[in-house]
Amino acid sequence: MTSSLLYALAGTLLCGIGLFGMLWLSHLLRKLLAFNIMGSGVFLVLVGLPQNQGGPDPVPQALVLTGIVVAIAATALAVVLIRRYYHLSGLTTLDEEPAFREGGPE
Amino acid sequence: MTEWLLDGLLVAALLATAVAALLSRDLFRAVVVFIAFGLLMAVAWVRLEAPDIALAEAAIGGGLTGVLLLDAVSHLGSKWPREGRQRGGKQ
Amino acid sequence: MTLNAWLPVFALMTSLVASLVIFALPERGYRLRTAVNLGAAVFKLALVAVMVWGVFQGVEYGVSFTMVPGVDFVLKADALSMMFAGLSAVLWFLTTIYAVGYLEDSPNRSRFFGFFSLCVASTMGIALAGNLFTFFLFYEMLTLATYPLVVHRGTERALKAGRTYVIYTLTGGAVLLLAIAWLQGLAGDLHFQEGGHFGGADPAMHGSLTLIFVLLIAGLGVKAAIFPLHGWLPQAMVAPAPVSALLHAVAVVKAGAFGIVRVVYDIYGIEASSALGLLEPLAWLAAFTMLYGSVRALFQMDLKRRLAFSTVSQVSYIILGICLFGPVGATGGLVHLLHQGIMKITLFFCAGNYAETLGIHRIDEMDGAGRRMPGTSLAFTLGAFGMIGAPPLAGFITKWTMGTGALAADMDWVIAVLVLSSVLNAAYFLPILHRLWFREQSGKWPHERYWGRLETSAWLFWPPVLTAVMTVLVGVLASFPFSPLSWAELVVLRAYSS
Amino acid sequence: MTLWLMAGLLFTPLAWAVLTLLTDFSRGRLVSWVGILVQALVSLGLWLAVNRDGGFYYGLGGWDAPLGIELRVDGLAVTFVLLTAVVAGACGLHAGVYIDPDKPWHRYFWPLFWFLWSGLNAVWLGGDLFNLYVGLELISLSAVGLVALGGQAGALRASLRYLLAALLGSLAYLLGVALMYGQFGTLSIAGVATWLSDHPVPAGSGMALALMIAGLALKTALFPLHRWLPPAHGIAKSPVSALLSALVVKASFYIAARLWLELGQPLGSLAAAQLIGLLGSAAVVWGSWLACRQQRLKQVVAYSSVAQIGYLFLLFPLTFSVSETVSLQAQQGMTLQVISHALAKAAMFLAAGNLILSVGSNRIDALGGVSRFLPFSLFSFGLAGVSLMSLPPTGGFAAKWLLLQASLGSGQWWWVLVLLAGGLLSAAYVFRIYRASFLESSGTDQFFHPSRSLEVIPMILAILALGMGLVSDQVLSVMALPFAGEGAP
Amino acid sequence: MIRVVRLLILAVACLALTAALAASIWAIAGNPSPVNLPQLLSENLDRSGVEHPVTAVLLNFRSYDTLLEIGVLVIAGIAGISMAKTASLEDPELRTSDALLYALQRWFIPLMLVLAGYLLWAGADRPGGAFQAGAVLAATGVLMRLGGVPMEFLRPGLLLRLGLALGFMVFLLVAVASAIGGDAFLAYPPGMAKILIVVIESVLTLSIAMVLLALFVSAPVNDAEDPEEGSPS
Repeated sequence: MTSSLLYALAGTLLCGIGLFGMLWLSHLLRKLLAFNIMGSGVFLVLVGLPQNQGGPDPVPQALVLTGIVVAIAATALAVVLIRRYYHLSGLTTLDEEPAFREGGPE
Repeated sequence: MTEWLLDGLLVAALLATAVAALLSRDLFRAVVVFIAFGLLMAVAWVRLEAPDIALAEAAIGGGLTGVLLLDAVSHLGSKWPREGRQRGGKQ
Repeated sequence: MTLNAWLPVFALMTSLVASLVIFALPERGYRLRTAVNLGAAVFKLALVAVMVWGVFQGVEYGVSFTMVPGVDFVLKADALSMMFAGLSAVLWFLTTIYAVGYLEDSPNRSRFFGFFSLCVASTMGIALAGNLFTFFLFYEMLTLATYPLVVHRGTERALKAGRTYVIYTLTGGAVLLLAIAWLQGLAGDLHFQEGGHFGGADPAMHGSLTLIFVLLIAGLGVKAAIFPLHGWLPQAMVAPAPVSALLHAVAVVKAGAFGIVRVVYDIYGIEASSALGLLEPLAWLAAFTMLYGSVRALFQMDLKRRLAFSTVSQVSYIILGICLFGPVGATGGLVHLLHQGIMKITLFFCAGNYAETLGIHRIDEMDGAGRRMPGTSLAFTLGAFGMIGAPPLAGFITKWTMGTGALAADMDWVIAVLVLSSVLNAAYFLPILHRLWFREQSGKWPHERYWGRLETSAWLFWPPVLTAVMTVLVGVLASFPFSPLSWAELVVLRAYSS
Repeated sequence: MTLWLMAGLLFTPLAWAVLTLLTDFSRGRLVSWVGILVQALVSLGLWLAVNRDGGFYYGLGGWDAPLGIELRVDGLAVTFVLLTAVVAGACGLHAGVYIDPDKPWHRYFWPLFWFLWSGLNAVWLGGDLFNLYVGLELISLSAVGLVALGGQAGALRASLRYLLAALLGSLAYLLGVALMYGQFGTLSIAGVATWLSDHPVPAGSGMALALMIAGLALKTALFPLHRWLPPAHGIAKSPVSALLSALVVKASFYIAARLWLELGQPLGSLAAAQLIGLLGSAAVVWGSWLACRQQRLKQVVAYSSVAQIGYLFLLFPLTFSVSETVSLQAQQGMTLQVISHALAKAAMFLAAGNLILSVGSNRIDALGGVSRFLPFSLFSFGLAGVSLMSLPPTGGFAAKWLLLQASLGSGQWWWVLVLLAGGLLSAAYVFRIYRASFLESSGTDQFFHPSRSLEVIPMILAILALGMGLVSDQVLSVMALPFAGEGAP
Repeated sequence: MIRVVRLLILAVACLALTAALAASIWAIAGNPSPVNLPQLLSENLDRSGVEHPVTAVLLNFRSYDTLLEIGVLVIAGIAGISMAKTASLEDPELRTSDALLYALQRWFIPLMLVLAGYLLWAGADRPGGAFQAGAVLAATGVLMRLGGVPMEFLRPGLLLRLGLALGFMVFLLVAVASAIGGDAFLAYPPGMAKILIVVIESVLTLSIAMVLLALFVSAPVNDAEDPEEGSPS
């Protein structure tokens, strides 16, 4: 066992925590935090697992860089959506039935 | 041995901050803890011999995401301050 | 490809193209629409006539291509298909004329005639289908094309009837699909072939084959309105009269009956069906349906509903006929495919005329209508006597042939069923005739309309008269070539000889 | 020539995304229509080229797998590329007329549309696990952006739900990719499959496949992970709904199917295959049932997507440990189902959009009398419905027929019941709409009549869905082409 | 009560999944992987035009990923600014007189700009590159923005959209230029790799920063009329 593997295993735990958070928490920003934590966990597995045997591997490192950018893009978009949603409806969760009517014109 | 200790501590800190960020009652504090989590991740990347990711994580995970979320937290709750409609809004 | 290969395609296309053209025509384009309708009907009649002659000479018409991997789309014309195609072509021509008159000034005619032509196309496809897959394709298309016709009036009742109709037929279709797919998996792509495919079937397959047969009959029996799958038929009476005529006399119920004929003769083969012991139970079921339909008809006071239950009864004659092992009985069943169509369409045309001209829907309103509308009533009388089986009309030929066939097949009980059924037929038709001719008119007609010189509009008057004449002719001229009887004998000859 | 076509295929949508970003909606519309033409021609050209010469691998940047990213250009991929060109092109043309050019935010429709298209092409052709992830994200984010466009509260709610589901699905997929890379040291699907074909299956590798398929199932809205789909598809603008239902959910399914076909036999298990089939069946039944109970037209269509997607997942049990013939039949059935559902559902959503435009309401009971005054849109809707009911001669029927054959051939008769019941249930919700439209209301025509061009597009799609059944043999023959194998894996 | 049960079920499910995952990772870590990609990479590194392997992977071997990834970023930017219908850039509440922030601005901004430049330049042979530089640049922008610096260029307009698309556009042009030369999509002509990568990285840095910044400022605080389904055109 190398320290890389340790980080990979820590990554699985982070995944578990993040998944739990995404499913259980209802506040949208908290879901977003959970998503980012889960993402970090996945990235740790992605880099840690292959490096367990052969030392630094630039390929997964590059993949993680790409993944981080995708994650920040998604996070930033989600924040914009959440803020606008809150602005229009006063809600910060998707659980409650909104006061506005869903759907198009009646 | 010290390396193992360092790694172990780092992992424990990562897990602790992750849990704390999700379970914190106060959303503002949750985001602050999350920023700490991002910085710890940057350290973890250094330990994994991935300096590129460490730099990106420090800049993005610690910096940008944090600011973005903090800004969002301070806005959610600035309007429509309805009691009971949202949990863990601003402070 | 030669012209011969394309003839069935053309026969199919005439109505399909007509349908599309009619959909595209504006609602007001009355003359053009009628012209397209009648033109297509006449053209189709001509095509079918050419093919009938060709098939009689032994020419093969057919086209096929692979549609889904493993299955072909096959159109072909054999003696049996020409029987159904001929019936459709002739009666459609008349129904179109009738419908043009019947729907004068009513809304949504463009839609109506579009789907009407689509119906013809589907029926033509059913007639000309060369394998079960193609048959199923058009069988389902027929369901879809008739739905808008059933719900045409757009009333709650019509929509309810439409729903019942669709539930029955689509469920039947699903069962049929299962059976066809299973059969395909078992034996490959089975083309219709005189004498069938399972002459010397492996005994190990008998169990599956029997089960598939039951599924096939159940699927087809819905449209053929075999008890207990007949529930949709009386309800569908809310549709306009030409539609009822079409559902009952030509398209839908006949499609089911025709499918059963195909399955028994051209898929399983009459010998194999008999050997598997499949025919006897079917015969009992058909016999029961005959009696059941007649008894139910006795108690209907709505004219069209009485006719509907009569249809339930009459279609089972066809099925009973083909279950009688032996050429003579089979001939009787097949010929009834045509005879029942001609007679029943006459009756429905007449019922429509009473409704349109006098506003009569119920039997107890019909007193004295014979004097007000002698031509229509005469046609009705001929149709009714035909149904009862009075010589020398069409129905008599059927019943006589079937009776002979039953004796030949050692199924004497069938004679009793035939007699009983005829008595019941008489019991529900003769009171109507009595009211028509021998009772005085009581009070005013519910809703009377006048159309110039004739007792009703010319568009409505001539079709029933023509079909009534045909009822007489097919009976009197039964032994001539190209009469339904001789054609049915030709079909049976080919089925039994191979 | 083929290289040029490939470059054109990859370049056009991305370039048009940038171009349209720099213009406003109306000018973007003209630019896009030119782009649709170009892209359709390129797709057709590529399809013909593959049809003639067989498939090949295309190493991007001149690097072959495993170092670089290879695209797998085979019959199935180019068929879907062509399908995308047809459906997305139709939606683009429709959107150009349908969408109000005066709203300033609609200018962003075109760039998102083109990015979506490029993501779809990337997924159809992708042969690299991570590249597929990026392609999926490209699709998800642009789809979310399209749903949210305009920023109405309901749309935001739906798009947020959609976004979270899509992100979770992507992460699960990426986790699977991480395990795959850790296990096999390569990201090329073909590379993994080749290695597995002559080595014993290493321990712990089933998890990777399970994670990837689970993530993709969430993105494809497989029951019980379907709850995000109906709001998103129901509330988006009709051309967008059409794109989402017809193509976007298929993209993630396509990846799952590809993975299963290449790696399912070594890495999967019978229980997993049956479980996925069971979930698919549940989707068919439950989705149809819910579709029957919706009051809004587009919700019906959206729930119908949930049900129709369920059929696709029957591919999994029907290709696991069965004979070659059955497996081929199941694959062909799946392909046809994807194609015909894409065409029919796009037609249906576009027609539904027209109907809503006409009656000014999206409630089903407002449709009374429509059959009298607006037969054209209703007819398109109806034709598409025939394909969804999988009645002959539509593509849906051909697909169902093949799946039936595969189920019977493999002895898994329980799927037969699902297929038949699904057909009847879909008839129930389609006929419910016919029924509403046939109800005669007050006799006058008070409907808004949309322009002919809006009505023609769904009609063409519906006719294509209908005709797909008649030519399915020819379409499927492209799939079976030999693989020329330039730059083998 | 039901909530507690659901919580337990969910927690157990997540735990089980984590355990299964960990077990599977443990199993995988035991076997050597059949392909040694790092070795293959180092063999080909000198053909890539840059010395730093991560940059080589990002911008040469797997440049298609990066191209699409910038696409994802641009999409997020587009979707973000589509929400901002009226610019709220001059939100007076945002202007702060916080002394700490002021000091930060004063000292940090030049420093961060320098850092971004360094990261960009270093990317070719050392850790660093467009993403990191872009992120730092964006962070600088956020800082300026929080300090209330009006950034006219972030108004939804042609300039902003041009900025968003610039990096992507240049990347795409390079990609297709090679294809016109008859080579594969994205294949750099021999000898040109280094210079092209540097050019791409520079414009990417700008665009990445623009997108992130645009997303930051376009979080909306405005009202919009409801766009409805079925507005005829």
